[in-house]
Amino acid sequence: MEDTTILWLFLLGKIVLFFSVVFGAVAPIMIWVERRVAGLVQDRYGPNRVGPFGLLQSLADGIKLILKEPLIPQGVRKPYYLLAPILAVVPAALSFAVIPFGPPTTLGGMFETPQRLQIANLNVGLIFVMTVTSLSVYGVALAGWASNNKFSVMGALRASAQMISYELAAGLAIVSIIMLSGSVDLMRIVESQAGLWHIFPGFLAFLVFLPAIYAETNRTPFDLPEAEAELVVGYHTEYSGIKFGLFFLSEYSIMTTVSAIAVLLFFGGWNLLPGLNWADIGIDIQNSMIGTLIAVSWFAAKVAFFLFLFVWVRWTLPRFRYDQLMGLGWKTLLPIAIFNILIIAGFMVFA
Amino acid sequence: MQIFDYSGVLILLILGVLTGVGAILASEILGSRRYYPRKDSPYECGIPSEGADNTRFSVKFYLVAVSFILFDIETIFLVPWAIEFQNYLQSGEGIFIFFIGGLFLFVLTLGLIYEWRKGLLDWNQ
Amino acid sequence: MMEFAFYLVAGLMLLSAGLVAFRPKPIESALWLILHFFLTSTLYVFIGADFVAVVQLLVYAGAIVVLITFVILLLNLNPQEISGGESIRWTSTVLFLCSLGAVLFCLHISTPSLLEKMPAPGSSFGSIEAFSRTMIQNYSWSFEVAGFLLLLALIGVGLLAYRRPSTRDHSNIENKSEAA
Amino acid sequence: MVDVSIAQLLFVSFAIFSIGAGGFLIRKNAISLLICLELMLNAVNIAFVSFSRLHNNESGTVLYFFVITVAACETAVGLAIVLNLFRLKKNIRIQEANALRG
Repeated sequence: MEDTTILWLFLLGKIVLFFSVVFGAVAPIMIWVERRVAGLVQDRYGPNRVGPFGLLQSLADGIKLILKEPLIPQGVRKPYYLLAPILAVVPAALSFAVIPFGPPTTLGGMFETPQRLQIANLNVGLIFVMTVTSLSVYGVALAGWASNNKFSVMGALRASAQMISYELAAGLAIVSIIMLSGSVDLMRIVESQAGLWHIFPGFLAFLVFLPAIYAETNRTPFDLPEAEAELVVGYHTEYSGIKFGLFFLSEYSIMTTVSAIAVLLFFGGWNLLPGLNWADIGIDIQNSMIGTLIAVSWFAAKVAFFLFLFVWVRWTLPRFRYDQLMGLGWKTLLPIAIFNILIIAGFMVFA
Repeated sequence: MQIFDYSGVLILLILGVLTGVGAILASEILGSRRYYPRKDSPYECGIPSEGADNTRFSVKFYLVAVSFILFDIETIFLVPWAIEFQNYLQSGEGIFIFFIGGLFLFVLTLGLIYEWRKGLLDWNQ
Repeated sequence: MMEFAFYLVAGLMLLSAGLVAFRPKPIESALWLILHFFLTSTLYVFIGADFVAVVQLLVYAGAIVVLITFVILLLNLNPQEISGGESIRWTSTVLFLCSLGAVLFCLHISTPSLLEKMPAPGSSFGSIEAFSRTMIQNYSWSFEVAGFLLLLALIGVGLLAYRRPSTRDHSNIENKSEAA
Repeated sequence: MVDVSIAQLLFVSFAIFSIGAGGFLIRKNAISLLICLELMLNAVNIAFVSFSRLHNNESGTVLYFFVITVAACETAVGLAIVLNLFRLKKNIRIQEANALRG
C-alpha cells in the first residue's frame, strides 16, 4: 500500500498538469493553429508577428480580452448573463476528470503498485463524460436567454436543439463500444483494444460518432448556432471581452476532451498499432519512466491528429442548412446507430 | 479509494468555477472604462432594436427536446444491457440477452418511425 | 469530517429545495433545481451509490431540466403571464407539515433500529456492474415495459403538442416560428 | 462513504418531499407545479436508494431507474399540456384552466 500523502500529491500533480495543459497550452495553441491553418487554406499568412511564428498570439489575445472594458449591455438579465460563461467553463473543466492519458504506471519504480494516469478513477467513467458534456447545454441556453437579444435567443435555441440531438446519436454509438469491451471504465476499454482497435468492428459507430462530436462542439460544418452571416455569432452576440473569451476557452477544451474520447474509444488509446503492442517492440510502458512517456506522447499525438482534423474540416467544408442538420441527426445518424447496435449484437451472438 | 477519486472531481469543479469567476473579476478590475450610452445598446447589426422582445418560437424545438429526453433514457437503459452482454454470451445465454435488447430497440425504433411519419422530424416547411 | 460534509450537503439540499419551490420566476426555480440535483447526486456518492449519482445528473440535470428550461425559453413569458395571486395559506401549510412530521416521529419511536448507523454494504454495491446484473436478471420484463412507456409518452406528446402547420391558425405560437 | 443512519436519510427525503408538496399546493403557475412534482419524485428516489443501501440490495436502485423514467414521461406530457394551455389562454396560470369545471 502506498503512502497516503504521496497519493494526494500525485493526485494534485495530475490535476495541475491536466488543467494547465488543457486550459493553458492546448486551447491557446489550438486557437493559433486554427488561425494559421485558416491562413494556409485561404492563401494568406495568419498571425505571425507575436513571438516565433506568431505562437504567442493567443497569449496576447488573452491579455487583451482581460483588459477590455467589461460591458454589460442594457436589457440583459444581469445575474444570468454573468452566470452563463461560468456555466460554460465548469463542464469543460469537469469533463477531463476521468480521461486517462497514459497506461497505469509505477513512474519508474516510484510506486509499488501501478498508478492510474487519470484524475478520478470513477466506476462509471464513460457515463460521467456523457453527463458532463450534456451539461454544457446550460451555458449556451442561458447565455442566449439572458442576452435578451433576438439573434442570441435564436442562436441558443438552435445550439441547444442541435447539441441534444447529436448527443443522442453519440450516446448510441458509445453503447455499441460498451458492448464490445464490456465495461464503461475508459482504462479497461483501452486494454480491451490491445489486439484489435474498436474502429474495425465499430466502424459504423465511428461514422456516427465523428459527426456527432462535431455537432456537439458546434463546429463547422455544424456551426449553425454561430452562423455569422445569419445570426451574428448567435448565443454570444452580446458577450465581449473575457466573458466571450470564456466561451471560446470552453469550446476548445471540450474539443480536446472529445478528441481524447474518440481516440480512447476507437483508436486504441496509447496502444501502438492494431496487432502490435509496445511489449512486442521491447518497450515497457508500465515500469520504465521513458516507456510511460513514450506511451503518453503517442496518445497525445493521436489526440493532436483529431484536433487537427477539427481545424481541417472547418476550413474545408461549407455549413449545413438547418433542416439538413436536424435531418442528418435524426433521420440518418440515429437509425444507423440503432442498426449498428443490432448488427454488433447479432454478430457477437451468432458468430 | 472513493474519497480520492471524488475529491479529484471536486477540485476540478472548484478550479472551473474559480477560472470563470476569476476571469470575470479580473476583467472588472483591470478593464478600462470609457462609457457612452451607445455602447450599452443591444447589438442588432447597428440599427436600433425593433419589435417585441418576447418573441416566441416554433414548438418544433420543444418536440426535439422531448424526443431527446425519451431517447436519452432509452440509451441509459441500454448501458446496463450492454455491460451484461458479454457475461450472458459467456454463460451461453446469448439468445436471451439478444432478444431482450432487440425487443427494446424495436420499441425505440417504433417511436422513431412514429415521429418520422408524423412529420416531427421535418424542418423544411 | 465526512459527517460534517453530509450535514452540509443535506442542509444545502433543503435550502435549494425551498428556493426551487418558492422562487417566483420559473427560470430561477429551474436553476436552483439544477443545484438541487447536483447536491442529491453528492448525497448518492456519500451513501456509495455511484451509478445512481451519475444517472441522477445525466437524466435529471442533463435532460429533464433542459426540457423545462427549453419551455421557459420558448414561451419567454413576461411577469403578468406567470404570476397569479399566489397566497400561502399558512394554517393549512403548517397543519400539513405537522401531520407529516407526526407520522415520521411515530415511525421513529416505534422502530429505534432506524437510528442505528447503516452497516457497510457489499463491495460491489452501487457499481454499474452490480446494477446491470440485478436489472437484467430480475427486471428484464420491467425493462421492456419501461421502453413501452417511453414510446407511449412520445406518442402522447406528438398528439398533444404538434399540429400540422395550417394557414388558418394564426393565433398560436407556431406562426411566429423562426425556423419552420 | 459516510456513516449515516437510515433515519437521517429518510428525514432529508421527507423534508424535501414536504417542501415539494407545499410548493405544489401553493404555486399557481403550471411550470412551477411540474418543477415541484420533480422535487417530490426526487425525494422518493432518495428514500429508494437509501433503503437499497440499507439492505445491500440493488433492487432499490433499479426501482430508482423506473421512477426517473416515469418522471421524464410525466414532465414531457405535462409540459405539452402547459404549451396547449398557453395557446388557449395566453398565460400559464393554473386557475384559468377551468374548462372542465362542472
